[in-house]
Amino acid sequence: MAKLTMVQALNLAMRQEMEKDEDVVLLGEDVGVDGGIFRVTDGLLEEFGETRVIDTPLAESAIVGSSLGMALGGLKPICEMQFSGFSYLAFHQFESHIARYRWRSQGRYGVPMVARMPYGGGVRALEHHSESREVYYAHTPGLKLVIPSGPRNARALLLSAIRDPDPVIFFEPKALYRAVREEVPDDEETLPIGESRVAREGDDITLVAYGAMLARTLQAAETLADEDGVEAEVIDLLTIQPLDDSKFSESVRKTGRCVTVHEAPRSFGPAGEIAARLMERSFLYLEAPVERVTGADIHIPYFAREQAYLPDAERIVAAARRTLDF
Amino acid sequence: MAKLTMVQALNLAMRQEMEKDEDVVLLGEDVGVDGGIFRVTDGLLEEFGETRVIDTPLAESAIVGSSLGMALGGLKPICEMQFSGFSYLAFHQFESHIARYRWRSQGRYGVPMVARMPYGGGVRALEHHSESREVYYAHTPGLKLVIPSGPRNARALLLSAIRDPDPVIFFEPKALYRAVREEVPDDEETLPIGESRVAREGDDITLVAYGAMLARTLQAAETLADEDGVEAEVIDLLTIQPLDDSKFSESVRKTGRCVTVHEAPRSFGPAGEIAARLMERSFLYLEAPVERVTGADIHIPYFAREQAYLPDAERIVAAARRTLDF
Amino acid sequence: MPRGQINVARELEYLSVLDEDGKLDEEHAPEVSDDDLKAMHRAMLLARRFDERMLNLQRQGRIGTFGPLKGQEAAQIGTVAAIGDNDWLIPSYRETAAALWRGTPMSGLLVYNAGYNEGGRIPDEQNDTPIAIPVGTQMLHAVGVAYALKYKGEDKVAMTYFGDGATSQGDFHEAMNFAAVYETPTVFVCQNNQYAISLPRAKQTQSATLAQKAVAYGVPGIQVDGNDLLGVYAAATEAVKRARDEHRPTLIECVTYRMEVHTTADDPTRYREDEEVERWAKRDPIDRIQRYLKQRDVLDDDAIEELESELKEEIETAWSQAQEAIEKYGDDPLHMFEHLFAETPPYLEEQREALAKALEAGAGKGTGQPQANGEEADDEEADEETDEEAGENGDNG
Amino acid sequence: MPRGQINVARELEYLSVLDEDGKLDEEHAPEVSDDDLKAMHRAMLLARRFDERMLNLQRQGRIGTFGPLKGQEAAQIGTVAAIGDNDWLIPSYRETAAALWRGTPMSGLLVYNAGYNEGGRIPDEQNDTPIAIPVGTQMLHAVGVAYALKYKGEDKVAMTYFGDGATSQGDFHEAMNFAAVYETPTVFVCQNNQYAISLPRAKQTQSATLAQKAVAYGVPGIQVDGNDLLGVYAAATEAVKRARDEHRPTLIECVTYRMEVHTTADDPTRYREDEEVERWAKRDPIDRIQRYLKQRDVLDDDAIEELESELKEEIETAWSQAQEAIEKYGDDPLHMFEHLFAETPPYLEEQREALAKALEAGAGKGTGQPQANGEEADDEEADEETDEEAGENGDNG
Ligand SMILES: Cc1ncc(C[n+]2csc(CCOP(=O)(O)OP(=O)(O)O)c2C)c(N)n1
Ligand SMILES: Cc1ncc(C[n+]2csc(CCOP(=O)(O)OP(=O)(O)O)c2C)c(N)n1
Ligand SMILES: [Mg+2]
Ligand SMILES: [Mg+2]
Repeated sequence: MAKLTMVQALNLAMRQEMEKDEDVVLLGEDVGVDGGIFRVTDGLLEEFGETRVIDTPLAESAIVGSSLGMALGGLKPICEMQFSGFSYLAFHQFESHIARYRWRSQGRYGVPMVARMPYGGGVRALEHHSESREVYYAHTPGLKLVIPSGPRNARALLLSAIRDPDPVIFFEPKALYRAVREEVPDDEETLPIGESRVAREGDDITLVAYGAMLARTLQAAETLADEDGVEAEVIDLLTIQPLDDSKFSESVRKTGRCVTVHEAPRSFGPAGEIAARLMERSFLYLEAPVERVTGADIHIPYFAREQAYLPDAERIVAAARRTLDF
Repeated sequence: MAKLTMVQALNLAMRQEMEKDEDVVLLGEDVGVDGGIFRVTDGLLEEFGETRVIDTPLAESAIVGSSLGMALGGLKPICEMQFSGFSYLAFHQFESHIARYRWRSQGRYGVPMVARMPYGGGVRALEHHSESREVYYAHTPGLKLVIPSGPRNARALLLSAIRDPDPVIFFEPKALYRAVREEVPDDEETLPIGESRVAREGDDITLVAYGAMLARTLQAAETLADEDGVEAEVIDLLTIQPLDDSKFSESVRKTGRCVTVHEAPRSFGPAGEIAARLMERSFLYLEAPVERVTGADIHIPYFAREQAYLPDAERIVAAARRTLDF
Repeated sequence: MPRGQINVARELEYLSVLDEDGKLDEEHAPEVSDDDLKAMHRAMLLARRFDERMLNLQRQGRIGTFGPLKGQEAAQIGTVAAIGDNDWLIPSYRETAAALWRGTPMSGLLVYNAGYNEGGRIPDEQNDTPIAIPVGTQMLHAVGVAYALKYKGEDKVAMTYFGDGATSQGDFHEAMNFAAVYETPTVFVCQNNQYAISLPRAKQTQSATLAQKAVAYGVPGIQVDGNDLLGVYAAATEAVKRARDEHRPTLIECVTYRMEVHTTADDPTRYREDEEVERWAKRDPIDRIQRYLKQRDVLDDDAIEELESELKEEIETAWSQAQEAIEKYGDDPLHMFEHLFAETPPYLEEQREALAKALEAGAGKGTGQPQANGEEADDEEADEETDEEAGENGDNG
Repeated sequence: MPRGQINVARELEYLSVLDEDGKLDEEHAPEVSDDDLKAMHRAMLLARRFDERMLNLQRQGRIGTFGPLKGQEAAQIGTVAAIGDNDWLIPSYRETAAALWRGTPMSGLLVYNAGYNEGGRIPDEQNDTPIAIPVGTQMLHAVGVAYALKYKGEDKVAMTYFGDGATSQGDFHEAMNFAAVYETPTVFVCQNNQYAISLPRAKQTQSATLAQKAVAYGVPGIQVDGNDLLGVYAAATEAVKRARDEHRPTLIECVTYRMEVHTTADDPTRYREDEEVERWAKRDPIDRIQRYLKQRDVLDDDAIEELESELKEEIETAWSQAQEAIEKYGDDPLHMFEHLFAETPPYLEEQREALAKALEAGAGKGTGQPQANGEEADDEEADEETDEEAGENGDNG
């Protein structure tokens, strides 16, 4: 048991699984000698050598497309996109092949690969380094999409992703890479993909969040408790696709009110799906419209203004109050 | 005034605008000598020559990326993706450049280009030739996304798209390319991008559809009228982004009930956004949950089974009845 | 020397062994037994006849759009015959001859082309990947496969096919580069059949040959007469050996010709002259190898006749099997939910059940869809109709 | 000849004019006046000093991550000086020297690097495109621009910059091919600075030179000593002339070296030896041209000293202007809604208003975000900290 940052926790998940399973290989830009630009793969080249930790040429489509090939050939590749904003160069490989290979081959070939990529704002980075476009992947049949919210669940989910027989897109909230430390057990630990969790219990309103927005949402819940005497239940999605709608639907059956939070642009964003599911599952319990606290339908501004763009506890609290007052 | 198919109507829009505006050029695979694989650009090479109607090498990213460059250089390119299913090879050009160029250059450069692409099922085609992935574009800030539903509005919307100072993604429902003929005025006609229309009036339930699903939805409305004495109001979105939520919200304020229809996969699909908007705009009027009649969260099967996958009038009627009975 | 030429041609060659006049270049002829030659000839002829039969079934509306291979039999068989049963094949969508050589049953291909996903399954014992339609994107998979083979110390190579048009795609470039950098046992086979749908080779790229694109990656490139089975086989054998022994990739350009339509939705009269097609007909790869085998008394007219009827029977048997399968699969629309994931998750089970109910209640027939060329569109000019048919579902493939 | 070499080297060359020992190759020296050389030298020095100042501002936390250009001044100025004011420049993200040469104000670059979008606006009279960060994707824009220039009969060319890493991207391949096929007036300038972040040139591709990648497209390629201003200028002048007169693209590989960090978030000690950096320091492009100009009495130490203080003042003035601008822009977070479309649509006005209200009420400060290196993460090892800082926002750029 050690107190680890998310970077260290992710590193641990890969290291332990690589020690156990020779078929696990890593590839991506600067993942080897440099240890990854966020140092998530630090030390793995030294431990596993350059046939297992592969510094690739600068070509995202090749990284993703050759990962698929490696999976066909019996390996379990973990590829890294340096930022999710550069994964679009490989988008056709995801949509047209990775998401389809088991289906196209009618079960002959699975694609047990993981594509890791940092996403989201909050680290004062340049253009393309701060986006949240989880919908592109979540809307693509055949892909799973996981977004952890802390070191411990990051490690456990990454381990599950590596072992999953199907392709998993693994979005890492880069704002959380080093923001907190958490006790992470030395022994391996997994979490099921496709299960959300109740991050805070409460009876008055349901707040749904994930990734870097979870901490802000939890903070909002504390404020609501302190200032309004309102107990919010906070759902941490953890997996976006398949979306576990059981916990938030149940919660809303109890609270009757819901606010959803994401950094991604509002229109056609994840909150829309949550609203639709709540309609389908908990319509008669809804006492107020589901409010969305999201990024606007614009590109996240350059870093000087990014905090003004990102949802924060203030905005979540305000939305919760509106919902409660409805 | 002539009775035209959608293919002919689209051709007319381009021909007339090319006659008027020398800056309009076409490019894509097989758009010239072959007249486009669906013949949408038939005869344009002969009329305008090969500097204006450009048969490109086989490279989607290059088609889209060089179109952007042409726009910077003062042209108004209309590029064709042979099928929307191949546009993902250019997805980074759309997301990372086309959607951002005006913003990145802070107004210095606009990108007056149109990317035309056939989408959707129903023509017994091969894999990748029948998908509906409008969300990828609709969720991307900086892009407009238009989907016509008939020859006349296709012509009018394409003309508006060509003249739009910003990039427009133009999804053509290939199932409708030759399915119907409609009177199309000889003189130019435009329709505003961003406005939906009431395709059928009714007071009992609202049905929202677009593209190739519109006809099926209208058929469902007829069945409901004939068999149930229910008058459905049908909204034809025409533009997906920016989504005109005024007409369907108003309609629901009248009817209290709504069914949305699309071919795209269900989860994180357009219907989710419509549900969220209805929550926000017409919550107190909703007498039943908004039902979604959509493609399943799978890839559209090969053509022998595609009609079983696609929403049709039967499924829309059934959903409407459930909603009415709620 | 402050200015001078950079020499890069060392590993860039052209090759032809049995020319169109039947002249054999002994020096460069590959070592290959008569039996093997007979087997290759048979495979070429089977592919040709199967292709013809598919075209005919498509014209009758029994199967859907597909891309015929006529003219490319030597390019395919000459290359695929150079790899072993355990090696990997990563094709695009026109490699019917190669697929049959590898063991893919004709009935499976027919089922696939009749629009049933089940037909896409590759037999378990074959290291082949399914048809890949997005042009130029599958070569990367071959590089990854080859990486895995080398990683696992398996003595196998990966051969991948693509067209002249595919060489313009970015993924081609990335695949060649990765293969060279990783030193993977990959053989890149470009079937330059002179067209990418309507675009002639000359407009696809300004390079004099496609083979020379290998120079960009520091790997060997060879341009071979793709209608010359012996030449193709020689080039492929060398490349496979280089892959196996040295873990070095090779780019082979087979110069050939698509003698048929691009796909059954295509109308080639829009973009090429009959005269050109006739010119290439004289270079027919089957004629060429047949003449040679007859000359060498490996084959005679009787043997060929016998072979023809044998192949015909095989093909008809396959079609019968396919029809049976199609009938069976036709009853199972819900099969569409299979195989997306190793385990079908609960939300998909739910969606399957919902659809099952809807289908039972009469959905799934496209009710409400205006019919193509239906009432409203039937006032078409007669001569337009042909075009429209050609364009009906696009030149997909 | 049934087998032989394909010769492709005709248009593939290398070039060096003023070598690192100061030896001039008269025969290949470009025609360039002393005044022009002085201007180029000045531009190189300005870029160097500005770069140093930016690095220093970044270390003080006054601006954000950026990619220094130190070492690449000759590669940039030698090429950009070969195009005219009306020609187009399509850069990537490291072309500060070229941008300054073109007229981009330093203050704008500082504002951009301080995280304000406003800094990205190119002055109206400059045909330059903004910084493009997705590696290898902007060359396609240059091809399109060049197509438009030719289409409109304008006598202009488009020059585009990219790195050694960028040559591995599919878009590089597609851009080169399109430029060749359309015969556009495009000049492709590859600054091979030996690294793509941590990946050395030798692992980027197996081709002996990057210039030879031109062979794949049938266009001329030239590898030039990128720290030799005269050589670069000669190669660029030829290429620009070829583009202007013949509408033919050229690939220029400038062999140079990134003497600084990849970006300010990078720690090069992880992947390269000091000794290598020192070796390249001896080939410093500014030293080389300065020595030459002194030798020819175009410059002397006094002139250089005067120049240095002039540049320093320019830079400080720019920083003052930038600070004023930053202060102004800092008050206007809602500016983020500007310029997405020609006209801001109603739904965005609505979103802007909603955000305005929220900000007024106190939102927009990241409340609830755990702080990086904050309380919970501060029990870090000291030596880890450095690394973590390096990795803090990634080596973006
Ligand atoms: C990425 C992509 N773009 C477009 C298409 C449509 N298309 C199918 S085949 C083809 C031409 C391919 O030409 P080539 O690579 O020479 O192969 P050939 O068909 O001649 O065998 C095109 C454009 C496609 N399948 N994939
Ligand atoms: C598509 C894409 N992938 C990854 C990155 C992250 N990244 C920024 S610069 C860089 C290396 C670029 O190397 P090179 O092309 O040689 O240019 P240099 O930075 O050396 O000037 C990488 C990987 C990016 N910006 N874009
Ligand atoms: Mg071809
Ligand atoms: Mg570099």
